[in-house]
Amino acid sequence: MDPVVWFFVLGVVAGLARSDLRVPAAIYDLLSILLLLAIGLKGGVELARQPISGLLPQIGAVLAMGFALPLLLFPVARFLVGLARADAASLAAHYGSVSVATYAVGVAYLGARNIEFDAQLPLLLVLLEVPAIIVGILLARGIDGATKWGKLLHEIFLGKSVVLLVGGLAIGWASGADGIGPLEPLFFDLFKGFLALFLLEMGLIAASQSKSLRSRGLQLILFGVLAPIPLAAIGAVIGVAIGLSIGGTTLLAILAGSASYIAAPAAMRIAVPEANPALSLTASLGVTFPFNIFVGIPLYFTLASWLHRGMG
Amino acid sequence: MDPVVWFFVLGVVAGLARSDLRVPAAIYDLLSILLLLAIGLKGGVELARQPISGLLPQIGAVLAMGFALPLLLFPVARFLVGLARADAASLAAHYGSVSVATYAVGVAYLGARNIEFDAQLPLLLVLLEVPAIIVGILLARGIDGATKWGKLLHEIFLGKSVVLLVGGLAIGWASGADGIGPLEPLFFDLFKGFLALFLLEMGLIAASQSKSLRSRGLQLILFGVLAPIPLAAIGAVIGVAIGLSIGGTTLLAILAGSASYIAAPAAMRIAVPEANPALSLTASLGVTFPFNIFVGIPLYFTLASWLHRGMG
Amino acid sequence: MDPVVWFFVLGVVAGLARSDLRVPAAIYDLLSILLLLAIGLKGGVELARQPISGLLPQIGAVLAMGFALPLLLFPVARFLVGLARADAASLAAHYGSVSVATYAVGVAYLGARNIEFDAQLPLLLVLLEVPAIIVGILLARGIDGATKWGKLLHEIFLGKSVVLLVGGLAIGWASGADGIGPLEPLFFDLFKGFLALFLLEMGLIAASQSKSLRSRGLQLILFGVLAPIPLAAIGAVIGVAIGLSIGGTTLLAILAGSASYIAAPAAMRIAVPEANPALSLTASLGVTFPFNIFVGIPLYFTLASWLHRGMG
Amino acid sequence: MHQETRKLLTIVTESALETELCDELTRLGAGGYTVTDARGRGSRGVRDAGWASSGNIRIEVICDARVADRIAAHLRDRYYSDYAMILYLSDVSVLRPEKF
Amino acid sequence: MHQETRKLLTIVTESALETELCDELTRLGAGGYTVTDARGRGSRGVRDAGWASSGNIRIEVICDARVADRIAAHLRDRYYSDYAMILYLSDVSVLRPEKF
Amino acid sequence: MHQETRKLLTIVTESALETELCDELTRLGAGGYTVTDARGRGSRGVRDAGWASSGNIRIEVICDARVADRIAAHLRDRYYSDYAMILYLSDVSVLRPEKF
Ligand SMILES: Nc1ncnc2c1ncn2[C@@H]1O[C@H](COP(=O)(O)O)[C@@H](O)[C@H]1O
Ligand SMILES: Nc1ncnc2c1ncn2[C@@H]1O[C@H](COP(=O)(O)O)[C@@H](O)[C@H]1O
Ligand SMILES: Nc1ncnc2c1ncn2[C@@H]1O[C@H](COP(=O)(O)O)[C@@H](O)[C@H]1O
Ligand code: NA
Ligand code: NA
Ligand code: NA
Repeated sequence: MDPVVWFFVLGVVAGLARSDLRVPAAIYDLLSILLLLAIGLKGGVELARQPISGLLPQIGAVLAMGFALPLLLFPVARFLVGLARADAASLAAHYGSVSVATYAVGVAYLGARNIEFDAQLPLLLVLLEVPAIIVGILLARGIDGATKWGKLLHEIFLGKSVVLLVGGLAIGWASGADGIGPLEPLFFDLFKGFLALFLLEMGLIAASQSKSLRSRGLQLILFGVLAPIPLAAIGAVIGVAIGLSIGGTTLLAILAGSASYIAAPAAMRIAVPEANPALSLTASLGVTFPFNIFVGIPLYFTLASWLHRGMG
Repeated sequence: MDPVVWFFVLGVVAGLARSDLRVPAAIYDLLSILLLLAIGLKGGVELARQPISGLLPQIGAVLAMGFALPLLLFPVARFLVGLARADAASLAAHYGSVSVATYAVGVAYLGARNIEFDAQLPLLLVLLEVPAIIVGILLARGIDGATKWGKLLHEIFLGKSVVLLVGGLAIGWASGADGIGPLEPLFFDLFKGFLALFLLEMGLIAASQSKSLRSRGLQLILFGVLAPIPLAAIGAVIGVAIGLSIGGTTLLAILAGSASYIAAPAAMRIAVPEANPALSLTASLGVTFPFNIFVGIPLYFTLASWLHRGMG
Repeated sequence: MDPVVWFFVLGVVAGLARSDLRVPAAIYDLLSILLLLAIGLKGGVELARQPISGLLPQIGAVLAMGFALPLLLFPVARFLVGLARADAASLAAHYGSVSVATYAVGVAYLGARNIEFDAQLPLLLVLLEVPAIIVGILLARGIDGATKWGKLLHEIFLGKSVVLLVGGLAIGWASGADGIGPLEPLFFDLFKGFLALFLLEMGLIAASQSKSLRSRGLQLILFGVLAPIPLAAIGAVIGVAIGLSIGGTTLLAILAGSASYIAAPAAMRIAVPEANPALSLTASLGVTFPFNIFVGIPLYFTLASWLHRGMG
Repeated sequence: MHQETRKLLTIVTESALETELCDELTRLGAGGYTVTDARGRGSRGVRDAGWASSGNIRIEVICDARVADRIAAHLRDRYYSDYAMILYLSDVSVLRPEKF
Repeated sequence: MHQETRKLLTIVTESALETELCDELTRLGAGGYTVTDARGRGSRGVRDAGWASSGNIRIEVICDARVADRIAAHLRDRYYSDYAMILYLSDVSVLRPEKF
Repeated sequence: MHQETRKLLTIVTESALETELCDELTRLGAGGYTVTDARGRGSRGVRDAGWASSGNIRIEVICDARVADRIAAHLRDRYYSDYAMILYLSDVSVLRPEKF
């Protein structure tokens, strides 16, 4: 297992054992800023290396997936899991959107195996963050006059993760590999170390979710474990269809199979306040995130390799 | 443009667009501690390489400049800009003193062009921080009995930027290049990365100043854009006169043309409370800082090169 | 002198001069997390290189030392220093336990001299943290029914320093040198830089203890300076006896001669609230810590070398 | 010294609401407000500020009784059913009544 | 709006006691509490939050007089002699009395 | 339990004043004080604690009426005109009146 994943385990164990270990909120913020910028910068540098013509079809396909996933998830959450409308819509938004931390663990997983991935992945990551949240709000509220869309879209598009990813992409693209060179020690060389610390904190948070997990019963756990697999499969198929490499296909599957725990909760809390925030967050952070980093990522990689062999 | 400057742009854009991106205050503090120590350590190591005899005339000239600049600025602020006495004195103190962040961007600018600069620059930086603040207080209060100079001088000389710069210089000087070696990964290799993050935060802060900028009208903008140029010119001429290299001359011009936004505001708030703090800070941070990193630094470099060619 | 020690001096000077320099609490937490994990990881990687059979006798000897030292210290604190029972027990717990920061300076000291040390030292460090605290509580309270041992042992064993050291050891051991490779830039290359910042903060804290030092009089200073030497001598003799190298013997002496200022104060505050916390902390942080990094470490190294030569 | 009585309205709620609430307070006639970060427990469970969105804020507003009532009514209608929030009032003496 | 009076009990003490105190408050019948980080000076000297264990917390509990008395008595017996701690009470009006 | 009434004086002002103010409070006879970090809005605009010097502090002092008056008068004379500052008073019951 990748050592960064052990840090997650350490956090979970410390949290469940009620250790007094804490990562200060300011450090959590610093680490997420660094990871988001690093992912963006790396992507931007890669994008600058090659012509980006021919990217439009891929962008279209991925956006379409972003809008479609929550529509598939909503009926499952509403009728199979048996949630109220607002809660089902919120869960659909969380799982339709993406988790940057899961993506980062995926990047580390590929890196440890020396598997390259396509330059546009960080761009696709950004594209997948937003649509599901918009669809989720629509599912909960319908298209009534009461929703203040102006304010909401502002909130969503200018959320910190979108801003840092897009900003990093733009700076990396504008500066190129040479320009970014002096920034590499902080953003690239230390990436895995920062990810390890971040996962330690994620483990502590996931442990703190375990209490609400117990009170929610089995459905949520089942949903959190079972939903990622078909979602990731859809991501993998689309990845192959739009011509991504094995690495890229794996990452797109990871994105599709991951659930948001930053952007979606923040937006849903404001836009759909009647949805119970603990519900989606517990599933996303307490079940799906650990499932993905332990089981999902290797599985999606196998799937991507298998699909590629099938094509080749 | 240097990528670090793009981070400033990203911060400004995020701030103006009212994104929820924030850099926690603790991280701002960490970054400024790291940058100040790094500048000091680097300077100390360089100073240790060579005899420091012959530095005294340079120190004298630079100190004289530090006392003279605010005296030049005060009548301009008082009669051209039309400020009240306390406000004019405060503005003179801010612009007579220096901005370490601007200096750091200047160092990055020279580094990207492989231009060396003289070892004593960090020392001159420290020397320029304090005198203008003292003169500013004198301009505001006169030499009356009411000012508690003991407390004030303590405040000024033991302000965190002076302590860290002087401390870094001393440690670098005492330890030499070999001793500092194991500290290089943190303080030197990561310097530009930390500077990028710091400028991101500076951009957010500068954006938050834009509101007061709108309400202050044109004079402040004009002052903030026009004052740096003659100030930097004076710095450049003195730099050439005391025998600095092109790099050193550029940095002395940058120091002269930059305006303080840490030491001076803190000291003025205590010593000259009737001065409106938003006024000087808006000019310094909201106008002059961006002007210098976009326009000023290349300009001052051109000026320094030109003066050196004239001499050579 | 090692440059990291100069950072401690800078902190002390800034603190005594009442500079406004502060290291935010969140940064202090970050630095201690990084140092504890780094020490653990390093130890785990080293342990993984070699068979750990034959470690058991060493573990037994060191544990015995951990239980014995506070028993030696208690009568000294009670009758020579003249403290009340609770205060004497608390002081015994502090000095019987260990200081990770002192250990880290010791590691840096050996590193600068290219002296290797045995892989199991971080493990021995963890083993020494806990026993003295338990003995200290027993000395203060006896074995009465009122002490809630369950809660106390939980507090002690799941304190953040034990969790991070043990967690780091386990991750390093499970991942081995290759697996940890990508984490090295953060945890190993930056170690000395982080230690320097940490010592800066420790200097500020030590300076803030100086006030209570003045009011406690001479005994505490004498105890803080004189106790470490025989303690370290015991550590050195045991180190030689259990077959540690010169480096390992030096570090065991350092551990024995150092006094806890994180785990012990936290546990004592809860378990023995009638003990005056300022008393032990002042001695540990204000006297013994500086004594050890300036005088103790070189002394214990000399002692270890001398003992080894005597054996050889 | 001349003193007058005003209402001190204290609100404890989720930190996600800070921007929105502060805008509303101003619109409803408060001359100012003071915010501190907090954590706590209530009928909606523990809010321990362990990370980003899980903390509370504590807002204080000094104002006259009329504005206090207006704010309280607004918060009740808009937030009570969906957000962790408590609200309480007390009397305080202020020195510069014209400010509040 | 319907309002009722409750007690606001404020405790300032060492931050090391947070977990323990909060558990006890719940056990003694408080329906909730709010905690903020603080620093200060008192009879046990300056507590400046300069690092880990040297800070204070400020806990607020809204409850009825009976619970307030019970909590105050418990704190007095258990903590007053050994810890830096102060405690004071005031009256506040609450809007949803059933919550407290 | 025996309780007595004291004044609770709350000050919200610029964080740059912390050291100076705390020294003065002690000099003016306060037996202690409690400080928390804050942000806010008032007649001098928004103070959002976005960085170093732009935040507020909130200071609480429990003392008798005489000391409260003395502190209030001092703050009015020395700071009101030049600094962002508000100040308000209320009555609280304390358990150990000898402490305050
Ligand atoms: N009885 C109480 N006393 C003090 N603070 C409370 C009380 N009840 C709730 N709170 C605070 O108000 C927040 C929201 O309360 P609730 O809506 O009851 O969950 C909690 O997280 C606490 O910080
Ligand atoms: N008179 C006072 N007014 C406000 N806060 C106080 C007062 N006395 C003590 N405190 C606070 O209560 C804490 C503990 O007080 P003590 O037990 O007196 O040391 C101090 O650190 C202060 O934060
Ligand atoms: N009406 C108010 N209610 C609560 N806090 C206030 C009020 N007015 C001002 N403040 C606080 O006091 C600080 C200074 O106020 P001012 O001097 O009016 O700018 C503000 O930044 C707020 O934190
Ligand atoms: Na997804
Ligand atoms: Na200048
Ligand atoms: Na020891």
